[in-house]
Parts: sequence; C-alpha cells; structure tokens
Amino acid sequence: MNEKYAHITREGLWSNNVVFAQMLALCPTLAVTSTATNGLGMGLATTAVLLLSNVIISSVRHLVSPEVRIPVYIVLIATLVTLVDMSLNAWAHELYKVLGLFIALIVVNCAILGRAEAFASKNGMADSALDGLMMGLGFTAALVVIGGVREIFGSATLFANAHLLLGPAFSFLEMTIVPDYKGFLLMILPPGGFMVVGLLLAAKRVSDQRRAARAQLAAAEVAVN
Amino acid sequence: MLFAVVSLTILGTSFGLLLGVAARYLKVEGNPLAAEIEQLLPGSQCGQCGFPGCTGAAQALAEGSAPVTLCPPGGRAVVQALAAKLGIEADLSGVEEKGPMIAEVKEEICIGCTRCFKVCPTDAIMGAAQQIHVVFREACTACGKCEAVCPTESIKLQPIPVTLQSWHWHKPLVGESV
Amino acid sequence: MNIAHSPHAHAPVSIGKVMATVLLALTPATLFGFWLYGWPAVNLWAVSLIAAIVGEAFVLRLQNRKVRTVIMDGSGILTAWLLALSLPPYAPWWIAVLGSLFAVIIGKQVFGGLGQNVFNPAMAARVMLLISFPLEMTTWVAPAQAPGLLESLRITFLSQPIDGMASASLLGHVKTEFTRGIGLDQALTGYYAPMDMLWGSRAGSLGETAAVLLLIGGLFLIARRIITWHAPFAMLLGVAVPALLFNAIDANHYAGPMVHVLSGGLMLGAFFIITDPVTSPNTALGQFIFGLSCGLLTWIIRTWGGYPEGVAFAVLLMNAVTPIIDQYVKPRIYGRDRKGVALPAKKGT
Amino acid sequence: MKLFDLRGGVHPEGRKDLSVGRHIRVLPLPEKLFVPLQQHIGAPAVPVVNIGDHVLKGQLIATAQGAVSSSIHAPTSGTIVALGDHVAPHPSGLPVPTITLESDGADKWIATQTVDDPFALTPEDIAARVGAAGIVGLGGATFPAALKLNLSRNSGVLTLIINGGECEPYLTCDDRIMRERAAEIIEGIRLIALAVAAQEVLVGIEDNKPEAIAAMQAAAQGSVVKVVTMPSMYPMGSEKQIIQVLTGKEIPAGGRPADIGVLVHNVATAFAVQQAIRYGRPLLSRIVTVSGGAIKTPCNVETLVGTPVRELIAFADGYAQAATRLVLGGPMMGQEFTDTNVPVVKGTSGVLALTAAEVGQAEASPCIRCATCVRACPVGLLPLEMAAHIRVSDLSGAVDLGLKDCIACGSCSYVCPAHIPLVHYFNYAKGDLAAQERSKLKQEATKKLADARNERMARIERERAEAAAKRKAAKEARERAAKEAAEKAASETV
Amino acid sequence: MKLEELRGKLAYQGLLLGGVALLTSVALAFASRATEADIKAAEAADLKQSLAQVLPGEYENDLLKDTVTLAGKEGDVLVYRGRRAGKVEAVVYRVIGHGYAGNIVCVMGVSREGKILGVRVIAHKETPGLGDKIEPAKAKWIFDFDGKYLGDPVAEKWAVKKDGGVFDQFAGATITPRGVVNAVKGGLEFFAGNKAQLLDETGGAQ
Amino acid sequence: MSEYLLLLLGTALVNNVVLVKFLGLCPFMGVSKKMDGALGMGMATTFVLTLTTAMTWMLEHWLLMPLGIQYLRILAFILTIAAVVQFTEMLIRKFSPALYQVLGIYLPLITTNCAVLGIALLNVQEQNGFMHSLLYGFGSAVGFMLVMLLFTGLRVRLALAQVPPAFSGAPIGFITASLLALAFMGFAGLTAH
Ligand SMILES: Cc1cc2nc3c(=O)[nH]c(=O)nc-3n(C[C@H](O)[C@H](O)[C@H](O)COP(=O)(O)O)c2cc1C
Ligand SMILES: Cc1cc2nc3c(=O)[nH]c(=O)nc-3n(C[C@H](O)[C@H](O)[C@H](O)COP(=O)(O)O)c2cc1C
Ligand SMILES: Cc1cc2nc3c(=O)[nH]c(=O)nc-3n(C[C@H](O)[C@H](O)[C@H](O)COP(=O)(O)O)c2cc1C
Ligand SMILES: Cc1cc2nc3c(=O)[nH]c(=O)nc-3n(C[C@H](O)[C@H](O)[C@H](O)CO)c2cc1C
Ligand code: SF4
Ligand code: SF4
Ligand code: SF4
Ligand code: SF4
Ligand code: FES
Repeated sequence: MNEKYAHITREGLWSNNVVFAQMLALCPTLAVTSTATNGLGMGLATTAVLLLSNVIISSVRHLVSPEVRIPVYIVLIATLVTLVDMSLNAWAHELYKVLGLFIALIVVNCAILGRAEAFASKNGMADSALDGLMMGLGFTAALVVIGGVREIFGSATLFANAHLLLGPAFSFLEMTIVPDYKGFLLMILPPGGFMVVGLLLAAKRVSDQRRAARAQLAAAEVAVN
Repeated sequence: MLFAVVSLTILGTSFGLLLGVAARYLKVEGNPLAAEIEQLLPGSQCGQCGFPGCTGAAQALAEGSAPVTLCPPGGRAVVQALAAKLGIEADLSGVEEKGPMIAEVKEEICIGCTRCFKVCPTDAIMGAAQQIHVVFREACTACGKCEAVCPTESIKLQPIPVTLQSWHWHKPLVGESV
Repeated sequence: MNIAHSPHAHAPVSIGKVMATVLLALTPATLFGFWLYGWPAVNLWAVSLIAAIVGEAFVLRLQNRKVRTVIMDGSGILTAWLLALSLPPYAPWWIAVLGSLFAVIIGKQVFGGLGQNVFNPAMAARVMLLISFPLEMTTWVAPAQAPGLLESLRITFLSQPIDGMASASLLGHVKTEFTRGIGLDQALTGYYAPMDMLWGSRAGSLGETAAVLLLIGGLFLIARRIITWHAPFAMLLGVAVPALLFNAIDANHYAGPMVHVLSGGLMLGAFFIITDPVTSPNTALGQFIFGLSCGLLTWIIRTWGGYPEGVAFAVLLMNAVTPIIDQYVKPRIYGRDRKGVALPAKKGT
Repeated sequence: MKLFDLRGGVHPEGRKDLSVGRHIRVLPLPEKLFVPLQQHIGAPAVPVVNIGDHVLKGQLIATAQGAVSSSIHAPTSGTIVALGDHVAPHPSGLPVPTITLESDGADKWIATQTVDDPFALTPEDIAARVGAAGIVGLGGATFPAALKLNLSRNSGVLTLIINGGECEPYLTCDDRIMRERAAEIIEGIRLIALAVAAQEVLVGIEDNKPEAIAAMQAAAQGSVVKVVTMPSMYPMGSEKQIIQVLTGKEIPAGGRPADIGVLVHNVATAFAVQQAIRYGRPLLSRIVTVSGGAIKTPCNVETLVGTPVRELIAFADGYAQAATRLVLGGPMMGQEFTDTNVPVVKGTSGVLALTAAEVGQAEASPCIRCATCVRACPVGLLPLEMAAHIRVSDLSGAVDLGLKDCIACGSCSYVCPAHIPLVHYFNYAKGDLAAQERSKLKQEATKKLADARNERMARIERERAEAAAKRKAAKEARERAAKEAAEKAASETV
Repeated sequence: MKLEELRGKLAYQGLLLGGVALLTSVALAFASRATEADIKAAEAADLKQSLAQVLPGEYENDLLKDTVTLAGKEGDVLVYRGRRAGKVEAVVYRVIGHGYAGNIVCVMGVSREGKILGVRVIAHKETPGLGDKIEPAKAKWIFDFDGKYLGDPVAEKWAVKKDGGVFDQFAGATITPRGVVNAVKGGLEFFAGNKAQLLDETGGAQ
Repeated sequence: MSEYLLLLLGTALVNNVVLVKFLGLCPFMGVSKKMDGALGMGMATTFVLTLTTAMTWMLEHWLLMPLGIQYLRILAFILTIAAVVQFTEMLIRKFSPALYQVLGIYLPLITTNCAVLGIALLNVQEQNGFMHSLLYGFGSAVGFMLVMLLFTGLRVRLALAQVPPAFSGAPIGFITASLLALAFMGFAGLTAH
C-alpha cells in the first residue's frame, strides 16, 4: 500500500510531472511565471482545484454515463474554478490582479481534465486525492522553479512582492540577490519564458539520464558482487 | 438566484440531451483500423510478438496496447509502416535488424520426424515421415518454430549469404567521431 | 572491406574556405569601422570574437565533441564578427560577451552546431540584446571623434558615459522627431548627406555604415560564387519599391528609397546576413522570395513599427518562414512537371 | 545548330591531357583471361563450354539467357581452365562466376562472316547480328545494344544521338577512337540509323575535343550524320542530359528515350557495331584509358575483355608515385577497386590510379545548406534534403523528394564544400529500398502460403468433423433402422 | 432498474448534466453571495489606495462617492473630489499621454489652488528599462511634478529639457517623458478650464 | 474598414495569442510535428473559435448580463464550448468522414485549448461589441494558425537536424518557440501609429 502511495507521489512530483513530463498546462506555466511568487500563487490555486476535482469526480464516477462524461467533469471543474476565482478576488485581491485571466483558465488546464479522465474516473477517493495533491504540488514546484529562474536572472530578486500577493506571512520568502542589478529583460518577456522551460527540460533530461546510468552501474556492481 | 439555477439547469439539461441524442444517432460503427493494420503485418502468424497470430497483434496495435516494434520478423520496414499508419514516431533504436536468416537442415542428422514440417506456418518444409527434409528458401520466414521443435537440432537458422544481387551499399558513416 | 564511393575527385572547396572568404569580404568595412569609431570599436570586435570562441569551445567540450575542428571551420568566428558589426561601437564589453555567447550557444550549439540552427544566430543575439538592453543598444556616437586607446578601454570595459559624443542614428532620429510631430523634411536636414551615407561617415553600428565597401564585399562574394545575387537584390528591391511608392504619395512622411537603402543595417543585411546559407531557402526562387520579404518587412517595421530599424527582426521572421518556402518552392525535376507528375511520352518536336 | 541549356552540371578539372596525346596501342596478349558471365545489365550469360575445351577467338562461350542478357565470346584462342568464381569489377568485391581462359598465344580467329554491302541488310538482320556479336552499350550502362535497337525500331525513332561527350575527367578513349577510327564509326552510325530508320542523326562532342570533332566532321562529310559541338560540362554525356541539350526534349520520368523518339548510343558502340556487321567480329575488346597522376605513362590501350587490370598498369610503365586510390571508369562515376586481378569487362572505360591530391578526400562535416549541390544537380533535385532524410532513415521521405530520379552522377558530392558523401547516401537508399521491395515480395508470397496452409488446416478440420458427423449420422440411421426393424418385427409378431 | 441500464438512457444523460448544472449553480449562487461584499470592498480599497497616492492627506468624505463627469479633450473625464469642511480641497482625475509604444495612463491629483499634489502612471506599454522610469518603483522622476502648477514653470518650460523645458528626459528615451509632461500639462489646463465645476462652486447648480 | 484591418493585424501578429498572450500552448507544442496536423488543428481551431466567440457573446449579453448572473460566466462558457466542440465533432464524423480524417482527431483537443475560453473571457473583459468580438476571435485564430504553421515547418526541419540528445524533442521545441517569440517582438508598435 505504502509503495503505491510512494509511486503516486513520485509520479506527481517528478516522473510524470504535469509540466516537465506531460507537457500540459503550458499556458499558465509560461504566462504567470515572470516571478516565483506568481508561480507559487498560480500553483497553489491550481492544486486546490486539482485536489477537489479529483475527489469529487472519483466519488461520482459510477453515476456518470460515458456520453456526457466530459461535459459533467467540465461543469464540476468549472464550478471549482469559479469558487477559487471568487475567493481570490475577495480575499487575495492583489494576487488575483496579477494572475488575472489565468485563474479562470484553470478550467481548461488540460492537466485537470486529464487527471480526471486518466486517474480519478478509475480510482478510489483516497488515491485520487493523493494523486490530485501530488500532481498539483508537482505543478506548483515547476512553476516556482521556472518563475524563480526567470526572476533571478531577470531582476536578481526572488519571491519579490510575496507579502503583497500572498499575504504578510510570506514576506520571509523575499530576497534580493544583487542589489543594483541592471535587469535582463529577456527573461521576463515571453521569449525568456519559452527559453527557461526549454533549458530546464534539457536539464531534467540530463539528470534523469545520469540517474539511470548510475542505477545501471549500481545494478552491475550488485551483479558482480 | 432563481434565475441562475433555472437558466443553468436548462442549459445543462439541453446540452446533455443534445449530446445523448447525438451520441446515439451519429454513432460510427466499428474500428476499421485493426483490419488495415493487419494488412501491414507479415501475416506469417508466427506468434513471436506474443499475440495469437497477426490478427491478435493488429487488434492490440489498434487499441494502442502494443508497441509498433512488436513484430520481429517484420523488421524495420514493418515498424515504419505501422508508425506511419498510427501517426506516431517509432523508436527504432530497439529494433535490431538481424539480417535475413533462413532455416537450413543438416541432412546428416535429420531423422525425418516431420515435427518441423507440421509446425511451419508457411509450408516451407518439404518431406515426409522417415525422409530427410528440405527447406524452400523462398517460403521460409525464419520464424524459428522448426528450430524449436527439432529433436536432433538438425534444423537451424542461418544467415542468408550475400550475393551480387542482394548486396548494396552500406549507409555512409559520417559525423565527427567522439 | 571499405570501398570508397564515387566520386573520386572533389572540387577544391571546404567550409573553412567558404567562411574565410566571407571574413575577407567583410574586412574592408570592418577596418573602416575601426577607423571611423576608433579603439572602442576594435575592443568590442575583439571581445566578441574571443567570447564566441571560448563559449563554443566550452559547450563542445561539454558534449565531448572535437573542439578544434569545429572552431577552425570559422563559422562561430563569422557569427561573432557579424554580431560585432551590428553593435553600437561604444557598447560596453558585457554586451558583446552576452551577445556572442547567446549567438553561439542558444542560437547555434543547442541546435546541434553548424548547419543545424533554424534562426540566424547573430541576428537572434542582436534582437535579444536590443529588447533586453535598449539603452545600451541605442546609444550611438557621431563619427570622427575617435578616442585614444586608454580612453577606449574606459569606454568599453568600464562602461563610462560618453559625454558629448552621443548622437542618434538616422532612423532613430527620424522616429523620435515623428513622435514630436516633426515632418521628414525638417528631420532630415543636417542628418542626411547622401555622400556621407555612401561612404559611411555617419552614426550607426560598428560595421554597417560603409555602404560602398559592403557592396564591394558583397559583389566579391557573388563573384566567388559563395552567394548568389537573388537574395541581396530582392532585399534592396523589397525596401526600395515601397519606399519609392510611398515617398511619391507623401514625401514629408515617408523617406525615399535612397535614405532607406543607405541607412541602418540594410547593406550589411542584404549581402552578409540574409545570405547566411544555413537559415535561408535553398533554391534561387526561394531566396528571391526570402530577400523580397525581408526587405518588405524591414520597410514596414521601420515605417510603421515601434523600432527604428527592422533588419534583424525581418531576418528572424523570415528564418521562421524558410522551411515552408523550402517545402513549396522546389526545382522542377527533370522529366516531370512542376507538380512532380511524369511528363507525357510524346514524339515529334 | 541551336543548343538547349543543360541544368546544373559542374566543371571538374579535365586532366585529359595526361593521356590524350598518345595513339591507341594494342595490349600484348595476356596469358590468362578472366571473363565474367555478367558484364551487362540483365541476367548473367550461361556458359556453353566446359573445362578443358579448346576455343577459338570469337567463339561463343556463354549464351544470353532470358529477355535482357547478352552473349559472351572467347577473346582469344586457348583452353578453358576454370569455370568458377573470380573477383569481379564490383564494389562488393564479391567473387562472381567467371570463365578462365588460358591463351594459347595463337590468337586464332574462328571463321567469321564478312558482309560486303552491309547497307543492304534489313533492320531486323542488323539487330540480330548486333545481338549475336554480344554488343552492349560501351558508354557505361552496358545495356544489350540489340535490345535497344529493337525497342527503338518498334516505337519509331526520330533522332539518333551518338554520344561523343565523354564528359568524365581523365578518360580519352572515346576521343582517341573518334580521332583514329572516324570512318568506321560513321559507318557504324549509319548502320544503326538504318536499323532504327532514324530521321535525324546527331553526334554530340564536347568542345574540349577539337581534333575529334574535325576528324568526325571530315568522315561524316556527305552523309546524314551531323556532328554537333557541345559545351564541356559534366554530365553532358549522360543520356538524359545530351538529349536535353541537343533536342530540348526531356525523357519522361520513369520512361526511356524511345518514349520521345530518341535513341542514344556511344561512339565506341557504333564502332563495335560496324565491326560486327561488316566483319562479323563479336565484341571482344575495347579501348581503355589508363591514366591518373600515379601512372607513369598514361595512354589508351586496346584491351581484350578479361584482361587483368594489373597488366594494363604494367603496360603503362607502372606507377610514378604511390596511388591512393585505384578506380575503374572515370573519377566521377567509376568504382574503386583494390585487387588488381579484376578483369577488364565490356563496360570498362578507364583504369585510373589517383594520388591523394587528385582524390581530394576530406572528412565530412555537417551540411551548411549552401545549396551548391542544388545548383549542381542536372536533374533538379535537392541533394541536401534527400541526404538529410536518408541520414535519419526516412527513405520514403527521400523518395518523395525524387530519389528515384537521381542519375547518380556525383555532381552534388563533387561540389559539396562539406564533403558530404551525397551519392553514397543515395545509392545506399536505393539499394535498401530494393532490398525492402524484395522482402515485401517475399512477405506477400509467404502470406499467401500461410493463408493456404491455414485454409488447408481448416479444411482438414472441417472434413474430419464432417466425416465424424457422417459417421455418427450413419450410425444413428443404422440404429434407427435396426430399431424400426425390431419394432416392425415386434408389431408383426403381435 | 440497475444503474448500468439507466446510464444508457437518453433522459438520464440529459437529467444528469442538468442535475449537475443545477447543483453547481446553487453552490455558486451561495458562494457568490458570500464573496460579493468582500469583492466589492477589495475593489474599492484598490481604487482608494491608488487615489491616496496622488491625494496625500485626510479628507472627510468618501472620495469614491463624490464624483463628477466632465468633457475633456480625450472624452469624458471622471473626477473624484476630496473635501474638507464641505469644501472641495482636491480633485483627482485621469490623463492620457502618448508614449513610445502606446498610451500612458496617469492619474493626477490637483489642489484647489491648481497645484499638483501627485502624479502616478497606472498603465503604460513603454520599454522596460528605458521608458519605465516613469514608475515610482523604478525612478523618482515622477515626483518632479509635485508642487508644480501652470506658471511654475511657465507654459513654454512645461517640456523636457531636450525641447527647452525644465523636466529631465531619460538617457536614450525622450518620448516617454515628453508624453507624460504633455499629459500633465494638459491636465492642468483641464483644471484651469473647468475650475468652477470641479470645485463644486457653480452656484448650487447641482 | 481599416480599423477592422488593424484589429485583425493586431490580434494576429502584434498580440499573437500564442507567442504574446500565452494561450493555446498545449496544442501548439503538441500537435505541431507534421504540416498536415498543424493545418488541420489550425482550421479546426479557427472554426470553433469563431463560432464560440459568437455564441459566448450572445450568452453573455442576452442571458448572463440581463439576469445579473455573471458569476456563472466561466461555467456557462465552458459548457457551451464543450458542447459546440463535441457536437461539431460528431457531426463531421457522421457526415463528412473525409473532413473528419483531416480535422477530427484535433477537435476534442480544442475543448481544453485555453485560447478558446481565454478569448471569450477577454472579449467580455474588454467589453467588445459583437463585430469586434467576432473579429477578435477570428484574428486570434488566424494568428494561432500562422504561428502553428511556422513552428511546424521549423520542427519538421529540426527533426532532420543533429540536435544534441539532451535537447532533442521538446527542449529544442521550446527554444525554437523562444526565438520565434523574439522575432515576433519586431511587430511591436505596428498598430500604434
Ligand atoms: C544587420 C543588422 C540588423 C539590424 N537590425 C536591427 C533591428 O532589427 N532593429 C533595430 O532597432 N536595429 C537594428 N540594427 C541596428 C540598426 O541598423 C542601426 O544601428 C540603427 O537602428 C539605425 O541606424 P542608422 O540611423 O544609422 O541607419 C541592425 C543592424 C545591423 C547591422
Ligand atoms: C552521369 C552520366 C554520365 C555519362 N557520361 C557519358 C559519356 O560521357 N559518354 C557516354 O558515351 N555515355 C555516358 N553516359 C552513359 C549514357 O547515359 C548512355 O548510357 C550512353 O551514352 C548510351 O550509349 P550506349 O548504350 O552505347 O552505351 C553517362 C551516364 C551518366 C549517368
Ligand atoms: C527597443 C527600443 C525601445 C525604445 N523604447 C523607448 C521608450 O520606452 N521610451 C522612449 O522614450 N523611447 C524609446 N525608444 C526610442 C529611442 O531610444 C529614442 O526615441 C531616441 O533614441 C531618442 O531619444 P534621445 O533623443 O534621448 O536620443 C526606444 C528605442 C528602441 C530601439
Ligand atoms: C554568406 C554567408 C553568410 C553568413 N551570414 C551569417 C549571419 O548572418 N549570421 C550568422 O550567425 N552566421 C552567418 N554565417 C555563418 C554560418 O553560416 C552561421 O554561423 C551558421 O548559421 C551557424 O550554423 C554566414 C556564412 C556565410 C557563408
Ligand atoms: S510476430 Fe509478426 S508475423 Fe509473427 S504473429 Fe506476430 S505479427 Fe504476425
Ligand atoms: S524457420 Fe522453420 S518453421 Fe519458420 S518458416 Fe522457416 S522453415 Fe518454416
Ligand atoms: S553542397 Fe553540401 S553543404 Fe552545401 S547544401 Fe549541399 S550537401 Fe549541404
Ligand atoms: S547524384 Fe543525383 S542528386 Fe546528385 S547531382 Fe547527380 S542526379 Fe543530382
Ligand atoms: S494550458 Fe493552454 S492549451 Fe494547455
């Protein structure tokens, strides 16, 4: 059982990561990651929707007939998104202004419907919940990393404005790395977004390959001994 | 509040009905893909793919539950044809072209047991009980079934020798060497 | 046995020789730039080249590829050279370093190196610099104020301000004046002297000003069959024709063809940039279309766009179209019609 | 005469001056001749002699087999000492079936049939005699000449083109034969024209052979044969290209010259035809250019088919310096060989020993898409694209780009600044496609066999089932009958 | 009937989707009720905050409620008014300048004497690193306007230095500041032209 | 007229949906491997996007706004889009198998193409009129198709290139997209004058 949970966790966070492995949800991934803070906010909002939608869908999966499966899921997801949208608008207005349209667009985040189809409609509630959470956290991590890289190289800060967007509790995150940095605009502009994702993807691939090679080496050693 | 509930319910109900109707009346029958795929397979029904013959393999391919690299006798050509049909990119790295092979009988030790004769899916083996068997080059697909059943190991797969007719230029080796 | 395939003879050509010829063709305009802008220009050029070589060697080493052969083919050097020629001559050293590294690494090596890239590395780097550092990339100097060697080191390596030397490039100046509601007539006075433009005595990028020398270099390349006339000619046409047309309609708003052809990076672009074999189409007709579109886009961006100059953008945009041009513009195959259908078998003449 | 443009093409360094100045000399009779059974396009010939047989010069030793084939004659008189494998002039280096003939030194002709007025022969007769003489195209393709004559006669020929282009560098055998045997060639041409009822006869010669042009013009004086000077450019001599330049017409893709009413033959072929018709001499020898920077005395040699190449090299006084590469044919389309025992065959136009500088080989670097190859291709292909597709094993992509229209002339490889072995890619792809085609055919055949077997199995099964059912039915019937009979009997007894 | 059979029925599908829609819309309706007030408040706070930047100090009234709309050069202008002791002490409104890459939207606060209390750019498309020095977060330039009025400097000096005025331009970027200066100058002229209405002193014409 | 032209140009080039607005990236990265696919996806998207902008405009202005239930917007819009897409798919599949061959497999992907919902929502946000909305939708779709085709051409060429293993496939795809976005920045300000 534990192994299964570990597997779901590993899938969500790394090996089947929404952005770096499945290559889904690319729009928010690129659009809101000019800073790590934005990425974090977007990631958490998406995680909330992903978690809830997985739970709800896995609990109603037996009732739904195949013909209207997709519309029903979409309606459910849209409701959740609207809820998040309203809550952010009411209680995290600054963040809401920054993320803007992309909160509403969580509805069409292919990853959410994808998880609903691929996982929640086939698995039990607990598993689905964990899957939603891990996929969401994997997504959040990806956004934070992308945002962080863009922010560090773009303006030499990290989690700038976290207190404004996420609340004063998050101000500990804020960092200024180089005090009077000229700014490297490319990173903050659209081309920089694409480029950072491309470079990170390559980095992940190299790391996966290294790990596989090491595993192989280890296996070979075991075989020898 | 009331408006909201009523209008959205109506919207939902009508779309649901519409889709239900559509699904029922606009249904398209059958999956012709499996049949098309079967056309591409070698058809020797040898079972090396792990499916009960090419039909099973085609079914699995059409469902997407088998890789396009499943058929060893087909070699690269079949992999590419399948990949093109299914619109996917084939990873050819794992497909090793063994080079053409053929079964050959060592006449000295063939005891004419007819076991190979019975298993050959393409009737490539000639002979009768208690007689030495021979293999037709043109018909043998190198499936190896005969090799597996032969009690005296007298039937073996051998590479087909290269002739002037079958020789061709190898692929040029270019690029900086590491 | 390893039998060699025919042909057993080869024309006396190699990639290294091709690149060396282009470098040779660029030399007069480069030397002129050095003379015009003085030591800072030399510094910038040298820094660009060194950064490109070091950067390329580094990524090659990372991939365990042969460093020497690749560096010696000269393409990386040519890229850096062209980039240097398109930079403001007094730009600080880090602009050159960043640009060169971007060009050879992101523009070229991540695609697999020479011949594999789809965008012009030098222009990709130039655009990257322009949008990232607009201030440094639009600070021009008036020619003939060449500072001494020591001062040049201050300019290039300490990014010291260049008081009293700042000047606007022609296109930048015109754009600024337009936004103030000043017409072309007035804007051009004192800025546009045809003879100066021709010889290159004006504010601009390091190697773009000497129209005549660039033209000579280009013709030399055409004569040596490194490039063909199609793309350069078409590009000049693509700029000159709309310029002529609109100038005739409203002379106070639209500059004439001579102003356009002689200003900005057009000459350099037409003969040395859009002719980059790697990123341009591979048939004569394709190259003509490519050049014409580059010219048109350049004129459009200069005239209606937000940037004073558009050569680099036009080149990148058309680089993106190149695969499609290549797919649809192919030579007719012997014995087939344009669509690839076999010609009918018929006798008689 | 107005010439039409050749598309593409290249100007390789000619180097014809090496050998062109010397008269054709006849090679002394070799001791042993190795005559391969396949010296032509099509099926190999079948030997009609046995080991130990003594044969005369010109005697048939192997006969044509099947529709496309050509017969082979003894190049000299002597004894057949072996019927077996010998190294072949083929890039595979594989041994091929060869008749080995030990010369008796007498060089004694078999009785030949001379014809006093060859122009009185019928076209059919001429073609038959050409076929009997084992003449194949000497321009390189080695297609059986009689077949070409018959095909062309049947489809009607407007223009006969005689190919004196000799565009390959180094080679001067056609040049020399035109200078020295122009009259015979013109007669041969007229015979070919007669055999196919040609309306127009053009001899195309590149402008780098002024003496040959003069000699041919002089010989052609007063006949229908027109000698045309063409610009020197490679591959001017290729059939498709010479037709394009001389007539402005193009052979439809996948077609033959006959489709547009043209027949092309090489000048040496015309000479061979004349010899065969007038003197009844089969094709036993040909002129071979021995040249290259590594050869001491480059020259043209009249050589018997089957002569090992090493004798030719020795005849040209051997090597002046180390040869990096030995080539049969011209440098553009010829093939490398390493074993100097390979015999001269009907299609061998040259034996070259090239120095490293002449070969100019260098390691391939990546393609810079300079399109030099595109400009060089006489067919209008995109060599760089085809090679790129083949490199990633997308052969069908290369076919879509026109791989099958490539004439393998090598112009593209020659000019490529990146030294990419483009033609090598193309020939690999063509070979691989042919192999795929073969295996597909085999697959189809085996599919039929498998189906047949399955059907048979099913039938046997069915028959067995039917038989079982029948047996059962019969048994039941029997039982029923018995029962009925018993009942009847019972009732009767009641 | 079993669920399996039911699921195949047409009506079931329609009703299912309808039912889900019904449930969710109920949920949303409640959620909307719950958040409506907070959203309004957040938006109002947002606006207030931006007004406060150009209207330092305390005003007795709710600025958002005391507005007047007047015709300006670029269409209607919505003006918020701040009062002390019933008198309009300051007004805030929006002006638009033409920058390098498009419009620059500013808000400016003006005291009843016609002095600038503050100017802020709220939306622009200028080049980051070049034209964006008009944002207070990037440079102090925008504060140069504080306390200025028509007369200090004199009308012809209301321009960037390059054009003979008193305001700094940025190195390599003249167009942006020129646009802002022109807009602010226009705003002051608007104030001068509509002073009576703005200050609510049109003799009780309300 | 020229205003509409500028609008089209602006939405297709200057503020390109994919490269500037960051909408519709998943199909942009996923589908653009073959020219036919890109064309099919582009056409299908153009069809759906134009149709749904019209429908959502009507929904917003004739239902949600009058009834004051704008908070149901996301729900209503996405439902409409999903239904339109699925219905179109079934219809094409039934009545024009040939067209289905070309467009069919891409249609389901469009529901989750955020460009469709994104444009509909942007139209509301920017309070565009009907004609304006329609052009906005159409122009965006054209822009989508344009960059999709360009990008596909580039990727087809990259498939033949010797890209280092660490970068082959998706990473080089992103870097190419990055340079394409860089090129598109040249259009900035084109409609401002
Ligand atoms: C090949 C080349 C391409 C260039 N492309 C651009 C461009 O796209 N945008 C730009 O603003 N400047 C570009 N520049 C720089 C301009 O040409 C030039 O320096 C300046 O903008 C106008 O200078 P001028 O007034 O002296 O003509 C380029 C320079 C070169 C050499
Ligand atoms: C690239 C290429 C070059 C050729 N060059 C010559 C040549 O120079 N002279 C020649 O007679 N045939 C040449 N040929 C062969 C001709 O295409 C053609 O086969 C020949 O002229 C027909 O005459 P034949 O049947 O008498 O050999 C060449 C073929 C190719 C593909
Ligand atoms: C990429 C780029 C971005 C620019 N952005 C701005 C800008 O945001 N604001 C501005 O006023 N000028 C901008 N400019 C224009 C020039 O820098 C400026 O108009 C011109 O050089 C005149 O300024 P000067 O009179 O200070 O030299 C930009 C130019 C370029 C090439
Ligand atoms: C005629 C010619 C023009 C070239 N122009 C450029 C150029 O504009 N930019 C560049 O980076 N490299 C240029 N190169 C060099 C080379 O092609 C370039 O580095 C490749 O794009 C890298 O793959 C040129 C080379 C030649 C032969
Ligand atoms: S391995 Fe290939 S040939 Fe054999 S049964 Fe499977 S699919 Fe058919
Ligand atoms: S390997 Fe054996 S069983 Fe298989 S086809 Fe050949 S002969 Fe028949
Ligand atoms: S000649 Fe060579 S380098 Fe040039 S395009 Fe052709 S293959 Fe590429
Ligand atoms: S070898 Fe083929 S592709 Fe190359 S030039 Fe000759 S015909 Fe063209
Ligand atoms: S997130 Fe926008 S299309 Fe997938």
